[in-house]
Amino acid sequence: MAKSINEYEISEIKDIIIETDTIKTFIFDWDMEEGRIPKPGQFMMVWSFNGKQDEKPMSISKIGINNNEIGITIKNVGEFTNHIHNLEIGDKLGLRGPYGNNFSINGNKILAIGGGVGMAPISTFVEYAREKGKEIDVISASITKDELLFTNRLDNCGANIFTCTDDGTCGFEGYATHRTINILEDSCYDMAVVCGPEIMMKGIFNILEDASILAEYSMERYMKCAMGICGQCCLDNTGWRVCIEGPIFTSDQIKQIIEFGKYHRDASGVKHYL
Amino acid sequence: MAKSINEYEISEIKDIIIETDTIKTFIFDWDMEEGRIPKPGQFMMVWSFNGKQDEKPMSISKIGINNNEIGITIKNVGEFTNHIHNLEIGDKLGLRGPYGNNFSINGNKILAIGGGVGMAPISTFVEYAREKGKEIDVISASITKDELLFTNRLDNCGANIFTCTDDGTCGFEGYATHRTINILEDSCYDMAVVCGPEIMMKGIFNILEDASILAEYSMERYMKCAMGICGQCCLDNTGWRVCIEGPIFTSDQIKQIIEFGKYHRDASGVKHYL
Amino acid sequence: MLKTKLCGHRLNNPLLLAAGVMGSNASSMNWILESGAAGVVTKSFSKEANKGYNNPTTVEVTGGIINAIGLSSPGVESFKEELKKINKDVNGNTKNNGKIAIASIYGSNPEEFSFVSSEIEDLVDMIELNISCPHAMKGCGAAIGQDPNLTYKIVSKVKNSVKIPIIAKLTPNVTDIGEIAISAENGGADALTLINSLGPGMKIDITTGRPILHNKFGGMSGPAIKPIALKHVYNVYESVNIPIIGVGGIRNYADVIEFLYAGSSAVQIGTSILYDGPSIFNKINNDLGDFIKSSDFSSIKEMIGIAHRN
Amino acid sequence: MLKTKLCGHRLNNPLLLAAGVMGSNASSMNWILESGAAGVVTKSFSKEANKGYNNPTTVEVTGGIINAIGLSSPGVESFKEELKKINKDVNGNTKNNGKIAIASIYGSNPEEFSFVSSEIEDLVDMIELNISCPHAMKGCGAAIGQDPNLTYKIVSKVKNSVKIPIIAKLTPNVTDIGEIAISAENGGADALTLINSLGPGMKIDITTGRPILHNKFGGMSGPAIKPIALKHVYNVYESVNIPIIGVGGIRNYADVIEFLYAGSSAVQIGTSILYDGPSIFNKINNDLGDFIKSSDFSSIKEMIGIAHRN
Repeated sequence: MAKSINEYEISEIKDIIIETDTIKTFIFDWDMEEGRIPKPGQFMMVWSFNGKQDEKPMSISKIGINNNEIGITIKNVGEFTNHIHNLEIGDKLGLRGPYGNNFSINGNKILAIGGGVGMAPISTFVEYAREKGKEIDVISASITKDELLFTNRLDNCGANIFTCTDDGTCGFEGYATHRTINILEDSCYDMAVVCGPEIMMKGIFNILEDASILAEYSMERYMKCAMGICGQCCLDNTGWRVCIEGPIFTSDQIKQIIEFGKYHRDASGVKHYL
Repeated sequence: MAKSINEYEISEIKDIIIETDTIKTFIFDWDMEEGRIPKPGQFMMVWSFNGKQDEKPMSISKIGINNNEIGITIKNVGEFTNHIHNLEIGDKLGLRGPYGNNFSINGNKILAIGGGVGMAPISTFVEYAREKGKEIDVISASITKDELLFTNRLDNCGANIFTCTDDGTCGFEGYATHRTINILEDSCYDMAVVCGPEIMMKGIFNILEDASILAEYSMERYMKCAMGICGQCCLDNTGWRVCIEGPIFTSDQIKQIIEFGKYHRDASGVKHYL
Repeated sequence: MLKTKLCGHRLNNPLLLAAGVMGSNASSMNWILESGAAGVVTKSFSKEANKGYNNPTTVEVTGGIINAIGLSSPGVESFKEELKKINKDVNGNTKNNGKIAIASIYGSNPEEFSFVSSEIEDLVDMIELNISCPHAMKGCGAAIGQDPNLTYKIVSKVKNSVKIPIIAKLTPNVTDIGEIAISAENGGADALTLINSLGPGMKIDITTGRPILHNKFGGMSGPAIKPIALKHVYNVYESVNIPIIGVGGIRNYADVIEFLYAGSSAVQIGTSILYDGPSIFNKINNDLGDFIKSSDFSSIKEMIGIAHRN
Repeated sequence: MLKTKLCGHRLNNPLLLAAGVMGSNASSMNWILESGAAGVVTKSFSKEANKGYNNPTTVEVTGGIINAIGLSSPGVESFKEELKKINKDVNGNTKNNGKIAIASIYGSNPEEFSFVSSEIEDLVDMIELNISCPHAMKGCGAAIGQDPNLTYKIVSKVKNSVKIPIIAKLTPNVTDIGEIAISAENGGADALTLINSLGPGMKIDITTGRPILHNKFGGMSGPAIKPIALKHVYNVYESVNIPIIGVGGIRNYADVIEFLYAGSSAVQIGTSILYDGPSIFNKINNDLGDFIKSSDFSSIKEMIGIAHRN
C-alpha cells in the first residue's frame, strides 16, 4: 500500500543552506515515489514536535527527483520559524505532503516573478520549465542584494534573471511592479507565474491584466488540516480551499477571490486587513 | 472499488429445480466479476432474513460463467433448509461469497465420487474438468434411484457415470465404498475428488489410500463468520479453518484431521461423535 | 422526489453539511449549498473569539480522521458577518430555495448558550447546540453532553430564549446515549443530531514517540464510525419523538439510506469531503434519486425508520 | 530482544491472540502459538454451554467487522478438554517455552465467575475476565463492565478464589473508563486488557431494510478502532499501576509500537487475522525486531509508556 501523503515522515535535516540573514533552506531526504513527487508550486506541512510545537505549510523550493531530496525555504518571521531557524543538521521535523495544486505551463515564453521568499515555488517552476525547454525571464525581487534568492541556481538552469531591489543594490532599483511594467515594454509573454507578498501580487495582477497576460498566483493562508476539510483556508467569495483548489490560482480565479490583496483570516477566523 | 465477497447481495430466486423429493436447486443471477467467479468446490453463505432467520454455508452446484448464474443445491434436513424449500421463484435470499478453496486438477484421468447432496460440488468439478479435456469417471451414489443427482447434466458433459444405489434401483446395488472398490479393480486414476456424508468419505478415504490414489475431500462444519476469524469451523488437530484452508482437503491433510469421520462441533462448540 | 421536511423547513433533499467541515465562512458554505446540500451547519462558535489548539489539529487514520481543532472561531460578533451571507440574496434576505442555514454554537454554561442564540436567531433557520465536542476546553463540549441534567438546563434555557427550532447534537461517548437524548427532548429540543465525533482517539508517531495531535486526543470521524453512529440513531429513534439528524461516516447514497432506515429524518456529511470534495453532495443526490426510482418508495419520508419495522 | 514479561510470565514476544478469534479449540490456538504468538486467549466460556446467536453473527464494515456471536461456548466442563491441550506436551504438562494460555471467562454474577475460575485454574496460566462483551445476554458482558461496583465485586471474588494472575478486560463503551479501571485494580486485578469491541454498531441492508446481524447490534473491531483503543490505554496507564494489555485494530508492527508507547506491556491481535491469517504473528515479530534493531531501544520494556514522557 502506498504511503498516504497525509502520513508524517519524521525527517532529519540533512543540510541547511543559509540563503540570507533571515532565510534558510532545509534539505531532507525524500523518496520520490508515485504520489509523493512534488510539483512546482506545491507545499509541505512542516511539524515541529520539540520546543515550539506547531505545524505550518511551507513552500517546496527544491525538488531533487534524481537524488531523492527536497528543500524547503523558510523565512524567520515569528516564533515558529525562529525555532526552525535554530535547528541544526541532524535535528528532525515531521513532514507530510506534497499538498495543493501546481503551476501549469502554457506557451513557450514565460515570465516568472518572485518577491522575497516567494522565490521558493518560483525557483522550482523555473527549473522545471527550463527542463521542458521553455524560455523563462525571471524577475527576482527583494529589499536588497543580500536578500535575493536562488540567483545562481536559476542562472545555471538557463533562465534570464532580472534582479530588482528596493535599494538598488542589485539590478533594477524599485519594486517588482515597476520592474514588471518595465520588462513588458520590451517583451511579450505567453503567461506569467507570480509569488510574493500579497500586496505585491495585487500590483502585479493589475499590471498583467492590463497587458492581457494570463498568470498564475501562489497564495498563502492560515492552515490547519491541509486536507480540505477544516475550512480554515477557504477564500471569499468562492470558498475555494487554498490547500486543495490552491495554492495556485489563475488570473480568472483571482478575479473571483475578493479577499485577494485585501484581507486574510487568522487562526480563530478573525479577518485582518492588509 | 470491487465489491467485497463479504458484502451481501440480496438475490431473487430466479428458478427452482426440484431435483428429488428432498433436494432442490435454487438459481440466482450472479455477476461473474473478478473475485466473484466461483470455482468448483467453493461455497456461498446463504442468509434467510424472512421467516426462519439464519445463515448457513451451502455448496455451489452450478457455475454459469456465460449466463451469469449460480445454482445452490439444498437438501431439506432441518428447520432452516425446510424454510428455504418453501420459498418460491421471486423470493429473495442474501448471498455472500464465494468462499473457501477449490478442487484442483492433477493428472488426466480422474475419479469423482459424490454421495447424496454431496454431488453438488462434484458436479461443478466434473463440468470444469471435462472442459479442460480430462477423462472423468463419476460414482454418483444415493439411497435410491429418485435421489440420484445431476445424472443428465454430467452425462451431457461427457463424463462416464456409474450410479450406485443402496436399494439397487439404479446401477450398482450397495454403498459408494463398494462401488469404489469395484471400479478400482478395472481402472487406474491419477486422482480422485470426493464429497458426501463424512462416514462415507471416511470409507472412501481408506480405500483410496490402500489404492495409493491421492484425493481431495470436501468437508462441512458448523460455520459462523466464514471469514476465518470466529474459529467455529477449526478442525482438530491442525486448527485449519474449513472456511479458509478448506472446505477441500487433500489426502495428506485428511490424515492430520483427526476428527475426520469421527466427530464435529455444534454451534456452542460441543462435540458430537458420528 | 428527494424533498423532505425538518422542523417545519422544506428541504430539497436530506443532505446537510456537518458542523466543523468547511463551515468557517459564508463563502465555503454557499459553495456547499451550490454543490447540492440542502443545508449547512456552521463551524461551532461562541461568545468570544477562540484560536483553538496549535497544529497538528487533524491526523488521518484508517477509515477517517481524528481532529482536535479546539473549537476555533472568531466569536459571535465577527461571525454574524458570515451568517448574514449564508444562502442570502443580494438584499440579505434568506433565499426561498429549499435550503437552510444552521448555526452551531457552543458555550460553557446555559447563559452563554442562550446569549449567543439570541444574538443570531434572526440570521439563521435553526440552531444546533454543540454540547458534545470531544476536544473542547474544560467545561464545554462533551462534558455537558455526558451530563443529562446540564443537557436539560442548556437546551431548555435556549429553547426559552429563541423562537427558531433548536437541535441538540449529542456525543456517543457515554454509557447511555438514550438518557441524554430524552433529557434534550424534555428540555425542548426540536431535533437531535447524532453523533458527534467518537472516542476521542489518538495516534502516536512511532519515530518520535509523541502523540501527533497537539491536544494528544481528538474526535474520530469518517466512514469507520458509521456502524456506531447508525446504532445510536436506531436506538434513540425508539426513545424520542423528535426528528433525528444522522451523522457519522456517510460517504455514499447507501450510507444515507442506512441512516434513513435507522430513523434519521435528514443526514449530515462532513469528513467524506476529505475524499470526494464538495461534489459529494450532488453525487449522492443523483444516486439516491436513482435508488428511489428503482425502489418501491416514492419519498424520503417513507424510508425513515423502516429498519424498525422488521 | 522481543522477550518481555507479563504478571510474572516470561513471554517470547509481546503478541497474544485476542479472545474470540480462532480460540474455540486447542488446535487452532496451538496453530496460533506455532505462528509466533507468545500466548493465546481462549474464546470466552462460562459454566453452561451456550449456542450464541443465529447467523449472521459477523459483518464486514469499513476498517473492520461488527460481530454478535453472543458468547457461544460449550461450557466449562467440555472446554476443559481443550484447555488441557493448549501449549501442553504429550504428558499434558505446560511447555516451558515462553508462551502462555489465558482462559477468557464470562458469567452473570461473581459466584459464576469464581466457580468457573476455580474449575480451570490448574489448566491455564492466567484468566481474563470478560466483563465487557457488548453483545452478551442480559446481565453478562458490558452490563458488568459499565458498573464500577459490580466490576469490583467480580474481580475481587475471583481474585480470592484463584492463585493465578487475573486480567479484567474492559469495555470502551462507558463515559469514564478510568473509573472502571481503578475499580478493577482495587478489586485485585493483576492486569487490564483494553479494549473490548467498540460501540456496539450496526449495519442495515439497504435492499431489505433489515439490520444484518441477527442480534441487530454487534461490537466493532479491526483497524478502525485503533485510535480509540490507544487513547484508552494511554489514559488508563496514567491511573493504574498494573500492566495493561492493549488490543484494538493492531495490524502491523507500527500499531504494536503505538500500543507499547501508550503504555501496553503486551498486545492482543484478533480481527486482523481476517486480512492476514495466522502468519500475521510471525510477520509482526520480524518487523518489530527489525525496528528495534534500527532504534535506540534494546528491549520491549524500554518502549512501554514512552509517549507519556514528552
